[in-house]
Amino acid sequence: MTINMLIFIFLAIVAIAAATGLILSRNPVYSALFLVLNFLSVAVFYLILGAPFIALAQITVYAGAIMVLFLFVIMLLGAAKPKEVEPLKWQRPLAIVLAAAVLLEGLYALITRISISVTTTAPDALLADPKTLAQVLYNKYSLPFEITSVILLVAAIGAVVLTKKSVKEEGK
Amino acid sequence: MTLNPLLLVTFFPLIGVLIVLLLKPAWKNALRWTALSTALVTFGLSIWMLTQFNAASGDMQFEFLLPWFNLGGNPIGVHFGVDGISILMVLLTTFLTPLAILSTWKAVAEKVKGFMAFFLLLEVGMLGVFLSLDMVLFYIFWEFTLIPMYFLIGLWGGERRVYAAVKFFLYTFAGSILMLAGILWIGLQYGSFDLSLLSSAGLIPATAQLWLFGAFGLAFAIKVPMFPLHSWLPDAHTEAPTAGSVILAGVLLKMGTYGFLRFNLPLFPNASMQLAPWMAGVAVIGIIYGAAVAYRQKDVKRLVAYSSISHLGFVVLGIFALNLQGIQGAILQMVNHGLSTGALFLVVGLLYERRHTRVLENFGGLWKVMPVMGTLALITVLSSVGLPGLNGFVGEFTILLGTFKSTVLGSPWFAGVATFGVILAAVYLFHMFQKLFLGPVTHDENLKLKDVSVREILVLAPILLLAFWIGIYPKPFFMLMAPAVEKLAVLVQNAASLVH
Amino acid sequence: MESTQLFNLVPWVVFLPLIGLGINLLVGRRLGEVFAGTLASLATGLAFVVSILLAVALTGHTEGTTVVLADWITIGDFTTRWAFRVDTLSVVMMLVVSGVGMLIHIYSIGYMHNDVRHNGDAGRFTRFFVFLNLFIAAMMILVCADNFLMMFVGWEGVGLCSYLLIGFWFEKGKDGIGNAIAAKKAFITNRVGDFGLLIAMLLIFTNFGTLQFDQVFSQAAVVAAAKPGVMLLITLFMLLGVAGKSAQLPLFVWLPDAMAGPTPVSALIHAATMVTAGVYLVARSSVFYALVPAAQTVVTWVGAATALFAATIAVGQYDIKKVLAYSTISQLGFMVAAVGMGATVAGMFHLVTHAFFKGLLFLAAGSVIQGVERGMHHGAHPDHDTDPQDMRQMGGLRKQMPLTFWVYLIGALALAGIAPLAGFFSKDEILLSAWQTQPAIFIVLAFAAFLTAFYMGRQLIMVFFGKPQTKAAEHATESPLVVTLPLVILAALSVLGGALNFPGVHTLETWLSHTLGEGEPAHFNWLVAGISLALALCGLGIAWLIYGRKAEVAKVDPLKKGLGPVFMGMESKWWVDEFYQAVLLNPYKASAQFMAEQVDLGVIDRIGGGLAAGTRMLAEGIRKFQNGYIRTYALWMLLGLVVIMTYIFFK
Amino acid sequence: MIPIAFPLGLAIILFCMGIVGFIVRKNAIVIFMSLELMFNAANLLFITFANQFQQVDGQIFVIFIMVTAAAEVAVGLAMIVTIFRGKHNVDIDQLTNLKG
Repeated sequence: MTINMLIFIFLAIVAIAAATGLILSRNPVYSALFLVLNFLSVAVFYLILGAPFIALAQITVYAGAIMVLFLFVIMLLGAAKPKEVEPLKWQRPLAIVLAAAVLLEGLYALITRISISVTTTAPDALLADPKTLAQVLYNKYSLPFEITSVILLVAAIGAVVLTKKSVKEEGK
Repeated sequence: MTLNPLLLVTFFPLIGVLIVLLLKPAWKNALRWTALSTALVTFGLSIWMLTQFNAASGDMQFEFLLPWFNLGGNPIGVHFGVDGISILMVLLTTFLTPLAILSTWKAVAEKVKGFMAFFLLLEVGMLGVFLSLDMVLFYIFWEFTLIPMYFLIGLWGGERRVYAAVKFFLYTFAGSILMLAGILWIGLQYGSFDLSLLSSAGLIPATAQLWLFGAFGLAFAIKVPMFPLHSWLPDAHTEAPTAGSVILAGVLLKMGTYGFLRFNLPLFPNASMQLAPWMAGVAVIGIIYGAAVAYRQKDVKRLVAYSSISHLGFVVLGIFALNLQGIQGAILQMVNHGLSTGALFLVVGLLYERRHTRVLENFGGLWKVMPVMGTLALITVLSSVGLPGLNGFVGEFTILLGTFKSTVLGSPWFAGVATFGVILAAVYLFHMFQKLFLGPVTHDENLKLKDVSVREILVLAPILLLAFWIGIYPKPFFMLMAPAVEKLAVLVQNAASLVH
Repeated sequence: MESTQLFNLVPWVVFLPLIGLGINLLVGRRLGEVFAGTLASLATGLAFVVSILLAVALTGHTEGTTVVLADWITIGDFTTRWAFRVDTLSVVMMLVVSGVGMLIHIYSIGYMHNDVRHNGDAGRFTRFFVFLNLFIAAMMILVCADNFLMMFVGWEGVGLCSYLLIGFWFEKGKDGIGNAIAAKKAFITNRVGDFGLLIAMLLIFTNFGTLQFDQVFSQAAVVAAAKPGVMLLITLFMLLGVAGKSAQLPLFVWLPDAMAGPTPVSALIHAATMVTAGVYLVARSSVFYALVPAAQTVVTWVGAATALFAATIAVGQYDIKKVLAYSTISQLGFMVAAVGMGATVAGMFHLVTHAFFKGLLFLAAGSVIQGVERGMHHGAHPDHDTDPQDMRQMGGLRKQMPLTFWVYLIGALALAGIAPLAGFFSKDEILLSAWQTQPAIFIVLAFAAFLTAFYMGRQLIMVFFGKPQTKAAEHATESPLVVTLPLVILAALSVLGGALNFPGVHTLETWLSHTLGEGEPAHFNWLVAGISLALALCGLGIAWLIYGRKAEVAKVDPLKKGLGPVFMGMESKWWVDEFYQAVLLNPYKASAQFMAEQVDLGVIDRIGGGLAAGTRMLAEGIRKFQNGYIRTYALWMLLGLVVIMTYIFFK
Repeated sequence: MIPIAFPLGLAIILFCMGIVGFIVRKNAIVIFMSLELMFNAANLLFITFANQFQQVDGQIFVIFIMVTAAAEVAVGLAMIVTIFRGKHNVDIDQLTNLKG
């Protein structure tokens, strides 16, 4: 059992626990913090899997920027806590059963199709290099890249439009 | 490249639509005159087309073919053409449209702009249906006519107009979906949507023909409408504005019978022969049933609507006699029904404009109040009742003749029972005429009614003159259609004998 | 002019009345009554002149000719044309139609002048003459057509004119709508007959390949030999048409009601001309009937039964015109029986003489009616209660209206069959042929002839003899010259009409034989003539015994006591109308109502509505899935995911 | 070196937990977070396969996903804010306007 293995198992338990906390916390602030924990542990997996750039991006963009946005909104809305009373009795059990079904089917597929002997490869310097990433991104994926920029622009405008109060409402 | 007359006739009303759209809604008279003159020019163009038409040939003329797009690798073309069968329908359309527009002068006072635009669009659609030779193009025009008619009923109709409009739309649409399925099947199976290519081949196997006959036939039977698929018609007729009823009865219903002639007979000759007795049987039931039901209606428009069911039963009967007399009589009767029922609706519309009621009991003795109107209405009724010397008789008699001796139907009973319908027609039409025009004036409101104006005579007179013409000298009409019908009959018989 | 060229004039017998009606339609109302009436009479008169010219031309060329005007319908192997047949038979009809028609036109100028005023719409004067001219045109088409289809045009055309003229005062009659209903009844009953004729035509075309008279009749023997059943069907369906137009059993019911029309109409259309079209048709198709003895028997019996049946009803009527109407039906029965027995000439002969004396009787009755109407308006207190047509309210009119009385007397005696008036000779020929061929028929017809004399006697006495029963009758006045002049002419014809086919001379027989083929001229039989004359005198005498001896006409008809329920039947027309109402009309009405309400709205309309409701219910069910909870939608997506995964992994 | 089944299995587990969170919770913000969790699981798969196949494309897709997630969060949170203004609540069960 390598050190990587140990780290992985440990962080996997952390990630699952964090996810559980995310689901179960009454307070959305806690949920957000659990999610940050989850992101961080997953970021370590990225490192192990030879993607240091992504790992760092995960930490800065996801765990940093996006979660801050979440927390910001939670705070803005006064950490409102809707009553967690299920209006539909059958909804929760059915959801859990179906989710369990997906889980079992996924694991079944995993066990039957992927041998335990297939392992990850050692981190490759070339693949881990942001330069390589950049070259592929700006050459092969230049069009999707441009499209994402448009998406971001639209999202920015959209967010502004959605949250902006109309002049009339302000007058009131 | 010279301009194809068919394209010109079909799409000329679009110019009128454009002008109408550019005018202000408040300029009502300008809108009316624009629509009327457009329709008149279209009529003129169709007459010009008639002068160029070679009546001795049974083939398609002035054909126009332009590739459009491909469906599953099969070309769909903008393919127009006219033969002796469709030219009469085209003339009927272009003839009735200006008259219908002229009848709306006072009747449509609101939303004139929309009305005129829809009306001219409707004309384009109808002409397209009669002139298309590509099945997909035909289908597009076929469905396109629904849209303006839906709005004409739904926006300018009577009290239950929305119900009627939706009913009209759904019934016809339900049938045409099946037809679309049939069209796609044929097109993908045989690699072409072009009617002229498909009908000359006679290639569809007999069992498939039965199914396709059903798919196409249902769409057409609903449109005709044949018993028992008719229940959209009384509502649509009753609620539609007068001009709408005129066009609905005069032209739109003919699209159904025309469909039988243009598609079912040449494409599925075996099925046509096999199913002819059934179709004729249903048609005969429709003749008697429509006549009986019409007799007990309290609403004039409903009465006329049921009379349409009866009259169109004759047309379908004639078509499925599958011989020259039957089919030619049926085509002539299509024209006749367009004229006489159109005129009946115009008469009813004139009464409605004056009294704002369509209930028979509210009238009576009008001949005394409105002598000219009474005379015009009488001639209309007589033309519808099939009095010899007027148009209806020539059509009905030739249909009966064809049906009586038809070897396909194989029994004189069809004609015998249908002839009985002639008596019933007299019963309900004279019942109507008596309730409207005879007897004493029972309602004081009716005493002050104005007789017809010059404009109103101008609307009715051309139709009635034509009714006399067809009744006394129908030869030009028969000559026009004869070669095409002969070709059709030969085609049906040959194709049927090929498979057997 | 070469006489054959005269034949080319024949279309003018149709065109002239049409021109007359066209002018009257356009300007008649503006130019006044005299103009309209004169024009219409002139048009008919000119048609009469043309008919005479044709007759003259025919004397040289008895084979006649066909004048083709234009093609009509041509489809495949079916062709018909507008063509006029000029032969001795059609010319006889033309002469009767235009001759009697012209007299009645002239009479109408005077009669309608009063009638439109009496009914309160003077503007309708012109319309009457338009309709009359239209009738003449249609009748001419009927009689001179050279094929069945063109004849059918006239056949239905005269039916239309009958409809229009019965309903001429469409706002009058019982409950204000009676006349209109009578008109409708006439047209529809006629249509039932036309249905038979249509089927007959379809059969003829299918089996003969043409509808042209000469071609059809020349093949008749061949077809009759090959397909006797078809020939029987043709003749029987044709008989249905005859029964409709000529008011025979069982379709006679429209004719009495048709008396709702103005009296000249009753005379022209419902006595002299139109109703004889059926007789003409059988005469024209005598080739057919000669080949099918079974059909002949049926025709004969229908005619004879009608003759007797209608005569019994006529005995029980009080309306002056109704008596004449049933008498007409009865006399038409004589004619139909005659043509049925193959005595075509006798039938045609009676047709012609009947046109004279029945036209005369109707016109004279009209004169009587208007005389009484004038009496109603007499004095300071106009009498509105009198029904000017009810014979019980007349009486003693021979003093007030002497001229009318005399012509009426001539007409009545002619109808009763008193020698040597016209009716005697023609009826005698019919009785003679019955005597020679079918004794049973002879008995029936003889009894009908007796009744004829009886009811005519009854009518004469009730109207002209005794004392005036009402003030109106007391003050009745004689009609003007324009009315009485045609009466006198017709009276003269009724007296002399027998000369047309005088026994031993047989003018008409010879004339018609050119068209109908050589027949055996019937020899005058003194015995039959004696029986016939004796029966007629007997009838008149009994009528005098019952009605004439008492100066005061009893309130209750004297026959009622003697005959009891039988007279009730005669009075109420043997309940035939009620029977039809109960057996045909009401069931049709009820079943139509049932179809309109229960079947159409209740079932067929509900099918579409049911489909719509089904769709709606389905949608109501499905829409429960759209509960609005976003999380539930996500759950359905999850379900979908599970299903897809399951499918992929375990397919 | 670890068997790739491990990260893959973890991705599956996280994804399912994301699903459960999405469906079970009523707080719109938490639902969004669950969504992020599912994205995360997907990202993990991409990275694992990038490693497995020695291809950089997988990583690039993760970048795209992140960008899209950022955009989605921005718009989504803006919507939540807007909804909160109207309803004064972030209870997603309150938004039942599409009920059929």
